Amino acid sequence: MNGAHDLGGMHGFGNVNPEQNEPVFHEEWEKRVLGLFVPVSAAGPFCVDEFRARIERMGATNYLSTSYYEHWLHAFETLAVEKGVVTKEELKAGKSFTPRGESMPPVLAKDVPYISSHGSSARIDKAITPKFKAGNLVMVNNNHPEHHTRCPRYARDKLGSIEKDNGVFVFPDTAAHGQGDSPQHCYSVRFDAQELWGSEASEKDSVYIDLWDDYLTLA
Amino acid sequence: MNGAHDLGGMHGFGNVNPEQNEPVFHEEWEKRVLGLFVPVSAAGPFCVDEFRARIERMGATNYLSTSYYEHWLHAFETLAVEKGVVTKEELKAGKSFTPRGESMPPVLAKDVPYISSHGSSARIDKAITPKFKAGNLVMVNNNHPEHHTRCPRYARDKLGSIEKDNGVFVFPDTAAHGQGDSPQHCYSVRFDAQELWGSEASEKDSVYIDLWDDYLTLA
Amino acid sequence: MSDHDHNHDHANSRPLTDVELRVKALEQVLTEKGLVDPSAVDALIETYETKVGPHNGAQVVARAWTDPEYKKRLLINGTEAIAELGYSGIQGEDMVVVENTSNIHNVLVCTLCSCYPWPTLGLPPVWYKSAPYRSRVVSQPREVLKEFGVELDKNTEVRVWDSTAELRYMVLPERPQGTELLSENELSSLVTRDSMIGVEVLKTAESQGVSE
Amino acid sequence: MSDHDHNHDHANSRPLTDVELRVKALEQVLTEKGLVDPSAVDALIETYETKVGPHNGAQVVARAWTDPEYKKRLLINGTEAIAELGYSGIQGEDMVVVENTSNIHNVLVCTLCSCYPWPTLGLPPVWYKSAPYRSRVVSQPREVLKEFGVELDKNTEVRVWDSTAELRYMVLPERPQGTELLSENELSSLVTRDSMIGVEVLKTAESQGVSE
Repeated sequence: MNGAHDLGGMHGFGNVNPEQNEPVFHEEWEKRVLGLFVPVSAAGPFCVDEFRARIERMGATNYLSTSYYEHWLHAFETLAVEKGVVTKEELKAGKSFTPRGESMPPVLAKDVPYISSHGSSARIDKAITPKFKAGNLVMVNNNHPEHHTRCPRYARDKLGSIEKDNGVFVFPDTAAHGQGDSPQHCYSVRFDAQELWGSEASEKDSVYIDLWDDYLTLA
Repeated sequence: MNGAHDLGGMHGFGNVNPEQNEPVFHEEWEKRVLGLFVPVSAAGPFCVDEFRARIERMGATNYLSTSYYEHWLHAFETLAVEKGVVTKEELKAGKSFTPRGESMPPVLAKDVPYISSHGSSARIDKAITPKFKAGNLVMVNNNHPEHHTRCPRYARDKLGSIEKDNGVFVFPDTAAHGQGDSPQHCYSVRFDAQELWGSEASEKDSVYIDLWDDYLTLA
Repeated sequence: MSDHDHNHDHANSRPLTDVELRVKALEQVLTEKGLVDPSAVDALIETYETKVGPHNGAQVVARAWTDPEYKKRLLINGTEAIAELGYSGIQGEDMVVVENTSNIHNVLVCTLCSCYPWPTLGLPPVWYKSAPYRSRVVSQPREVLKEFGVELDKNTEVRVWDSTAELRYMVLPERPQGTELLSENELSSLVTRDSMIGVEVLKTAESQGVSE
Repeated sequence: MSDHDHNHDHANSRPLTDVELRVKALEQVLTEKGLVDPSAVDALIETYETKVGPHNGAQVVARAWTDPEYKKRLLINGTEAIAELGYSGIQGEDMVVVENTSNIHNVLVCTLCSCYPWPTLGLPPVWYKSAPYRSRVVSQPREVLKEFGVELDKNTEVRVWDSTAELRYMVLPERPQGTELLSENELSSLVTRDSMIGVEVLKTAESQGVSE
């Protein structure tokens, strides 16, 4: 999706303004949103690609005028409804209209240390032949899918070189839309800054982007 | 400027919703804004490129959440202040704080028919050698200037063919920033839709874009 | 809005919105400075509200349908041929007319702002200026045209014209079948704004029920 | 926010904002359904507010500075070497460490969202998640670094790492001159979050006044 979230190379957002001695959270509600990530994604299971896809569909002005944790909240609400865990009416009312379920035990406080220190890798332990190897020159396919993708717009139709094969990973374009993991190799691909941004960029500089087999063609 | 105004190929804005029997104006204030275009651009003279550049710098959320005539109003206010015609304080107060000037006679109602039916062409009557001729294959330069440009992002680094030489025109990139007209040829350039959008586009389709000498390199 | 003394809209006596106040302030300050004559503003509004509109372009199209020599001139030098019928000026200083045929369909857009051929089509409709149209028609023209009710054969060539410079485009739509007996004047009443933008294909006179 | 009975913030008794109400509603509904245990939410918050943060990454850096074998392992397999020090988990499942040297400067970004290596750096700061940083650092890294006070020689190679996949990056900053006598523990106190993102170059111990 060529959306407002695909910010690489955009202009007009002003300077970076780092906050000195920034606290971990600025608002109490931000903490609750962070803390809900693990329980919510366990309750009506979704993967990070589904999560990102919902945020990207917020609409450009909504996306750009809301904060990180508001993006998360939007995704939680949307996915909880999509997955049938809650209804919109329940979210509006702030109360459950159906009896407490029995089947799905919630994440408990005692499980949190294990979960947070283990996470859930998107790496897939499967022997799949890579299409490319380190040193190969590759062109990024000039696709403009409306669905979720992790191939940023600024890299499309650009020439890069495979720096390293990261191994086999879930493919976001399908996983985001319930179309399976489509496991495939994901590579670190090196691009000259001038290839991406033209001759005004420094010839010394480069950008490394992680890209999957399906995004690339041997040059 | 890679800004939110550069909408070609973006996703997520929903369907086109044409209004049936749409009136020319929806609000009284829109009429005043339209009507002010000619007098305001005569009062503190500015060209259309300066006008567009100010709109593009509104900021993404502001640009995307306001209407066409609000964009115009923003540009009028900004340019009137920049050109020294009014002050921000005067605009805020809605009254002039300095005496009525004598030097600049306003556009009068009786001049309107002539002005509206003549306009002001950006064509420049100057013999300048064109860099390209019809049939030439050209690459669009992959530049990402922060200043105003009329080379849309979706065309950069793409291969097209010169369809027709439109003649010599003011160059927006310099004219928008008081750096002169830089007169040069402007061409109608034809691009295969698949070159721009990938193999999902129809091989029958094409996009014609008007591009200046400085945007192009012989392929 | 010609009464500049109050911050109320007399028609429905509601307080003015921010944008209304800003417009009023701008016009007021410039008028006090002698830089704007409100009657010139009125005259411009009247011009684009009543005189300049798609009926102008429709005259051009009808003439091109009925006069092959005119059509030739129109496609070679749009600006001059359109001026022959008295249409010229702001946002139409340099006109290009592109012809729809049985296998070529042209459609206009301005992805970067909302450039539009004022002298022949008037001021642009809201949808033409909107993000959905500007973002999509250039990359997915067939889908957008379908939403407008235009289903193109896959063998039809679609040409999208993105008005990135000061050329202004206008589509010469195909003359509908069954209109052979209509006068130039009757023909012009068939021609819609949308057909000259390229988001409509004109129906035959019968299916439109125009010959009554 | 653990009291779900009132729509007021007791700390300053103002009405809750829309977003606060939405968060409260979501947690309340899920809790009533038995799908969320609020004490698990509390435990997660506590984890990222107090346990997981850039002090973790600083330990990794200090170890790499003082133990050449560890550094070698860290650059070959970041995930495993970082886990040796006890740091692992969410948003750090697959870690890659990139080394700054006298002529290579690495800097991290996630242009598409805000991916960040939680186990070593904690939760990302607002500026890292903001449009200005995400849009600019990938195309104008030197200008952005200048705003952070990092002026790079034009012969230095800048490598920008855009975290588009599930790899999470961390910069191993250069060890400042004049720190030869410091212990691993003292060294770790020199290492800042920003130096591990790549928007800061660590000063010598003297100029920081760290050895007191």
